[in-house]
Amino acid sequence: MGEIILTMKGIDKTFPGVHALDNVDFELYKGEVHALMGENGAGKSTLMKVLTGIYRKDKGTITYEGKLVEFTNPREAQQAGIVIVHQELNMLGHLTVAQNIFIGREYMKGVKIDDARMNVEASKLFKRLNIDIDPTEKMSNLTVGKQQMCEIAKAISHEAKIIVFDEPSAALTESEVDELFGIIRDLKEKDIGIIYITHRMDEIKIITDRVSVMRDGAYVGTLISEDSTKNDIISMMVGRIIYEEPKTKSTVAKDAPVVLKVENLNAGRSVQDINFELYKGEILGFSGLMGSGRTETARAIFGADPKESGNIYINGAKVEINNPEDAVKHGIGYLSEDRKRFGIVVRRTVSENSTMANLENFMKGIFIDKKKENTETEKYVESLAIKTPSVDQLVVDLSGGNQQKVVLTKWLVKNCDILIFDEPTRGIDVGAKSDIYKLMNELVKEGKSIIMISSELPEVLRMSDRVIVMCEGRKSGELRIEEATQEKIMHLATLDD
Amino acid sequence: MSRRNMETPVSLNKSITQRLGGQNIVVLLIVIGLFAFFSAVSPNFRRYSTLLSILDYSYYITLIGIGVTFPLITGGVDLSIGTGLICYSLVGGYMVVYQGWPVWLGMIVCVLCGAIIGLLNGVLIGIMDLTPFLATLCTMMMTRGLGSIFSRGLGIPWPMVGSEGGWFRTIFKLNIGDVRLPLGFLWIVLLVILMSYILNHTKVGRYILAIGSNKEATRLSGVNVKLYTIIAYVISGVFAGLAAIAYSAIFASVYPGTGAGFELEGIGGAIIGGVSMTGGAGSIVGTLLGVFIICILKTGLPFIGLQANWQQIITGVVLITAVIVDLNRQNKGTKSITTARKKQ
Amino acid sequence: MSKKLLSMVICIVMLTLLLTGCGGPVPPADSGSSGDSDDLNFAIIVKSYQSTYWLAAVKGATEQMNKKGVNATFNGPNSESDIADQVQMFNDAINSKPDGIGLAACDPSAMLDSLQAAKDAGIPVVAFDSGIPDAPAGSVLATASTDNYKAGVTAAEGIWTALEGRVKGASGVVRIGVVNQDATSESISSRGLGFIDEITTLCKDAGKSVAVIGNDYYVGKAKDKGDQASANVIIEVRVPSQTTTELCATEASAILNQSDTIGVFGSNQVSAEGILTANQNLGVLGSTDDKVIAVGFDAGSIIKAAVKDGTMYGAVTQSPLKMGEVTIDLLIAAAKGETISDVDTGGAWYNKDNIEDPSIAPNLYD
Amino acid sequence: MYQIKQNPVVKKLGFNRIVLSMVLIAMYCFFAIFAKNFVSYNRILSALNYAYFLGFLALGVTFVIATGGIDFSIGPVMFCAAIMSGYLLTHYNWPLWICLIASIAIGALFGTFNGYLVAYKNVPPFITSMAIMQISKGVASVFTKAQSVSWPQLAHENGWYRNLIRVRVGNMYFPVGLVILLITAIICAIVLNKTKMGRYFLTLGSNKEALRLSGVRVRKWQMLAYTICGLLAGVAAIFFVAAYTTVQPGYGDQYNNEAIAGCVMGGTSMAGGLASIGGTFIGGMIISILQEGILAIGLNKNYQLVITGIIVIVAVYLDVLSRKRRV
Repeated sequence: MGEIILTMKGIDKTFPGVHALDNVDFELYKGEVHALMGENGAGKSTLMKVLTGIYRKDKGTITYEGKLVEFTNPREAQQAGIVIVHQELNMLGHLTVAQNIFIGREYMKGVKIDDARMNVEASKLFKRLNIDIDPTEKMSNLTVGKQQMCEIAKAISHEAKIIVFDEPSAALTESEVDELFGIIRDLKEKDIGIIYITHRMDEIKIITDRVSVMRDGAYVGTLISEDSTKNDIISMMVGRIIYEEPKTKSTVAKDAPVVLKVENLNAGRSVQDINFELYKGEILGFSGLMGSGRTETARAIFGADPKESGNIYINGAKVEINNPEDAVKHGIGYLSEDRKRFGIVVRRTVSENSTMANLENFMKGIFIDKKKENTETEKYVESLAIKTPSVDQLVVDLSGGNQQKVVLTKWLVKNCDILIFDEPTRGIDVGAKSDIYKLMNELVKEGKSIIMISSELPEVLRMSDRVIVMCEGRKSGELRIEEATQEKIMHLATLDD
Repeated sequence: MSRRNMETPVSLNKSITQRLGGQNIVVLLIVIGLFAFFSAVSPNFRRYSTLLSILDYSYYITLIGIGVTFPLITGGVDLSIGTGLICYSLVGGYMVVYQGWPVWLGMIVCVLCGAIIGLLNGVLIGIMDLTPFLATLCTMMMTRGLGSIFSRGLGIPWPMVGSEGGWFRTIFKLNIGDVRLPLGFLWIVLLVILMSYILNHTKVGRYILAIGSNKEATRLSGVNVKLYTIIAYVISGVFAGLAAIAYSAIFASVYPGTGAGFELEGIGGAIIGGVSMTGGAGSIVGTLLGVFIICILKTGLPFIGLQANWQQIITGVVLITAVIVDLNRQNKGTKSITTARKKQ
Repeated sequence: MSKKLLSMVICIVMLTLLLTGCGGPVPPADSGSSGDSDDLNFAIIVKSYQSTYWLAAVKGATEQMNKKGVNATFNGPNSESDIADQVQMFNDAINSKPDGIGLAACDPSAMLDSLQAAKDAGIPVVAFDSGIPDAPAGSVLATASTDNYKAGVTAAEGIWTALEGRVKGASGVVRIGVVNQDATSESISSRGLGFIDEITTLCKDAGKSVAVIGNDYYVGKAKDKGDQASANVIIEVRVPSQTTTELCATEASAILNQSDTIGVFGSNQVSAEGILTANQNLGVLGSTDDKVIAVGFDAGSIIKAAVKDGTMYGAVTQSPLKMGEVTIDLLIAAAKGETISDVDTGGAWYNKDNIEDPSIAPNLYD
Repeated sequence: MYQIKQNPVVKKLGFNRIVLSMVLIAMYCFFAIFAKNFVSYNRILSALNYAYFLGFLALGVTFVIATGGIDFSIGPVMFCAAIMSGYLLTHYNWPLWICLIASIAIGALFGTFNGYLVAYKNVPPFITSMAIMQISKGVASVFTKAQSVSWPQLAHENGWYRNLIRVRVGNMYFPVGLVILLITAIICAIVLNKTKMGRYFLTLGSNKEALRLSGVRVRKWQMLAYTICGLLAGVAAIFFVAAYTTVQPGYGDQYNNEAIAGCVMGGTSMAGGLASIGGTFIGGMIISILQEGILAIGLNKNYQLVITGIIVIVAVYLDVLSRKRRV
């Protein structure tokens, strides 16, 4: 291990009402990949934002290359060689790849921006990283994975000494993740210090040297990746041990009727000729890589996007679903992968969000029966353990996990028989995750049926009764839970690779 | 040297169509089509003098159109340009006509006033985080009031050609003997070239495009977003000031209480010309062409005998149609991208 | 909290800038006189200050006011189209309880209720510039105005001196244009109609047939709208959709651009200026037989200059100065309880020959 | 400060609305002190004349802004409704009550057209308003041949509609219009806060896609908001002519600005999802009192425009600050 390049000591940061960072220590060697883990809201991102000058710290010291530093904006940090690859892609869709990479530090020829030179430099950079992207291409024309690569190239082009990756693999396909790891190893060789924020436990062993864990804005401890087990890390993160054991046997009754049947469903390139059946009381896992068409299939079934052809049968009867309204009428609920955009209405209250899909049942004449609305919502707040001061709280003030539970409440209030959960546990902490798992199991016991789309294989294996795997817009396989393994699923998901 | 030539400008090889952009070609065709239509219907329209009139009456709209393109590209809007134009012209003209200031000073006052209101807009939006629509709605009301207050409610007759200070009118139209030269068009072309250059090849333009594309990402790239937002509105204000000069130079007098509605022509022109309503994309040439469509309609419709009230209806319908056509085109072109974006 | 403070500071700074930097209250002769006599207070409301015409009226009134030693406040909306604003101003004037109100109504019928209120409050009202035909009995005591229809006729007679020969001698169709700033204001539309009717009569006397085309209102109101297909003389009326200079200019361009146009009339200051703007490109206006004869209305530096150099053949002026004087006189008389009656302040034709005449020049404001 | 805000009474009434009411009272006191003869019943009546139509416009636009849209064609649409129905009354001798309904219907029609373009054609509301503004002006102008229209006077036949703003009771006028405006505001508040429609409007403004995926037919509701806005512009038209009788084609732009200003001043957020009818009502009153007071201290309308602009900027900025602190 090289010498220490960065030490953060006693970092403290308070936002109005929140003690976001409480006396946090962190240290990084040259040529080290240092994982930073913790539940959502544990303060990882805040810590990194303090490091890169997006936030100012209240207390504490940052020592970088032996000198005390204090960055007041991202630019200063960049110039000093500390860059961050953000979780949300920071692309400027209307500009070209090269223009994106050099934004904020363009090559100039007098007052003119030297686009030609920027293209050349970008090409060189891509060649060095062994990425095949045309620098004059418009950013918005690239796939998400390529965009991510551009982000990384941009970070590297800063001649960085420290690169912070904030959940870089979340949006990548498996092969792209491999590419990414290749690049990271390269960077390691060049003695660059890497801070790697992730939620994926498996990546810890593959790529990182050490792992530091944060909890509730405080530093918990650091482990050597090789010597630590998953459970060690989890228990540090949540303060308790949670086991994730695969389901070994389907819990669906043998004679369970088919509640939903999808026949020859087509909707664009991402949804080609999909056929499947969903049984009463079943959790049907949908697995596959990012962009394999799982979400698109779900949206097409739900009527959120137009479909080209295909039949849908509910309880044996053929139904027309052309928009979400039809779907909801037929008792289908859809929990979107993108909670903020498609799920919650942040500026309205918990109870208003909960009754959104089923307002008809809360009417007294032409008026909304506020009392009934609140009583009903309170019931679910209690049973789902939603952490909120009251049902009149604005949803924006809740944490991610609790927001997700509010979206769930919406469909529970509607009493849907078929629920489509698209990445139900993405970006929420371990505690809330297990609450949601528990709930799903209870729902199927009550006779509901669930389609669960998930990118996390352990989650798929733990929850599903049956697994459908998709690849490039097609159904590439179907596995009973008894036969499903991570390897088999991965194999089906990457058929053509 | 040779190596560099090999690797560099891919853009040079792009065809003219690509460089001009598809939308510009379409708009250009519409401009030509309109011109042909009016010429065919009305013989009077075919005259050189009509062309001159169209140009004359287009300068001020073109100028505010060019200016407002910048706030539009940042994803904002500037409603204060129309009433602002009149306000600046009233202030400058008051100084010239009633205070005896030389005309050149009055012109500088126009531009300066524009810059000040632009700066105010920029500060309200860039630093104080007000919605662009609201902030400029307020400055729209304020400039409407301020112009009248300043001129004591008087109409201002800027000096005519022949009288002292009347030379400033020749900036836009030079008469050499019997030949009338639309000099203003030359300035417009130069300004279009200059602003296109600024938009596409300088930091100011690049960052304004970037802000419109993704403000937060631009900020995180270390760009001073506040500063460049302010610059966008100052540009808009300065151009409203230039438009004030053009307006004063072309029309006999400037009257308070007018000017509301100009901003719609400028913004409408820019949008027909392909500036995205959500920001991030747009071109100055497109704006120029878009504004021309509006100006030709405005000047051309009276020529085919339509009364003024029909012009308003037709302009409204054209605007909606243009936007709907554009939306449909975009939907077709970018469907794959939107689905790609959903995955983020 | 500091940001809150900052916003307050910005607010105060803006307010002070506004109140100091941008000058005091509106009109030049805002507050009363140095006179000391009866202490009579009048409120005078003009249509707007847009054209200098109103300034001349205010000037006339102010001089008379100083002479007689009374006080008056002047106010007026932003433009002659802000009817609701003017009603508010008139109501405000009533509520300030002056000894009399002078009113140039933008729209006569919008004022009727308020006139009733003025009558109930016992405040005498004198109308000037425009009469108020349907005013409640006893509210408007007198009117000082130009007979606008007659003024239109005067303009027609004026233009006829230059056009007579050409109309008579024309082999094909000739066209006379009318640019009316506004089809809604009583005074301006009367002028237009006066002009149209008189030209029609004159042409007919000369043995020609006439057709009125263009804006439906004028076509409908004209005494004889004729038939376009068979007419030798076409009178084309154009009205811009809003009262702005650039729209007037656009309409004027459309008229001047037609090759058979021989004359054009702009029925107020803004429209006349619009005609002059349109001419900048065309250069068709002049006083000779090969040019288009333009006749304007009112004055202002631009029209005056154009009349002097012959670009504009002539114009009709009203007597705003006199109108102002008379209004004050009528108000004083009314306030003292005397009986008063209407005064026609008259309109006069002027061209480059008589523009300096002592009877004309004082009414030609800049 | 915080304690005051948490006081249950204050919370119930809304802190912003209380501040706004205090501004209104302070403004009245200011003019009472500095303007001659300001304190009189007639002054209030006169200010109310302006407040009526402005109030209806502002109430209408509150719905649209609540859905995250904007409609600044309301002024010209109001004029168009007043002109066309007035023309039907005076030139075609339609019965008055039909004309009043026609006025409302014309407003609603424009609103619906606007809403259709926004909801079903995805045209940005800003652009549709721009176009509708032009179209409504043109339509009114074509319909009446560019003539202004004067509605009948109270004493004349068909003049009773003017009693909608005030009725003479003995020697006094009773402001009927205020009662109607208040009732309308209360209905609007109930609609916005207590009914399904209002709930959908607010939700739509906050997150349209989430509402759609909850199985709600969002386009319909979105269009409806514009229809209501247009409908209230039609009502405003009646109150405009009841106060001022005459309307001209080609005008009305400035009333958009004042209506939106009143609405935003009252705490309705331009970003959608947050709206306060009570605030809008007080905002409209503030502008009207300002208008009256400015005239009374011998200044003209222009000062009102400038001061309104400044008030809105300050009000919105304070809102921006308070939101920043929360997040």
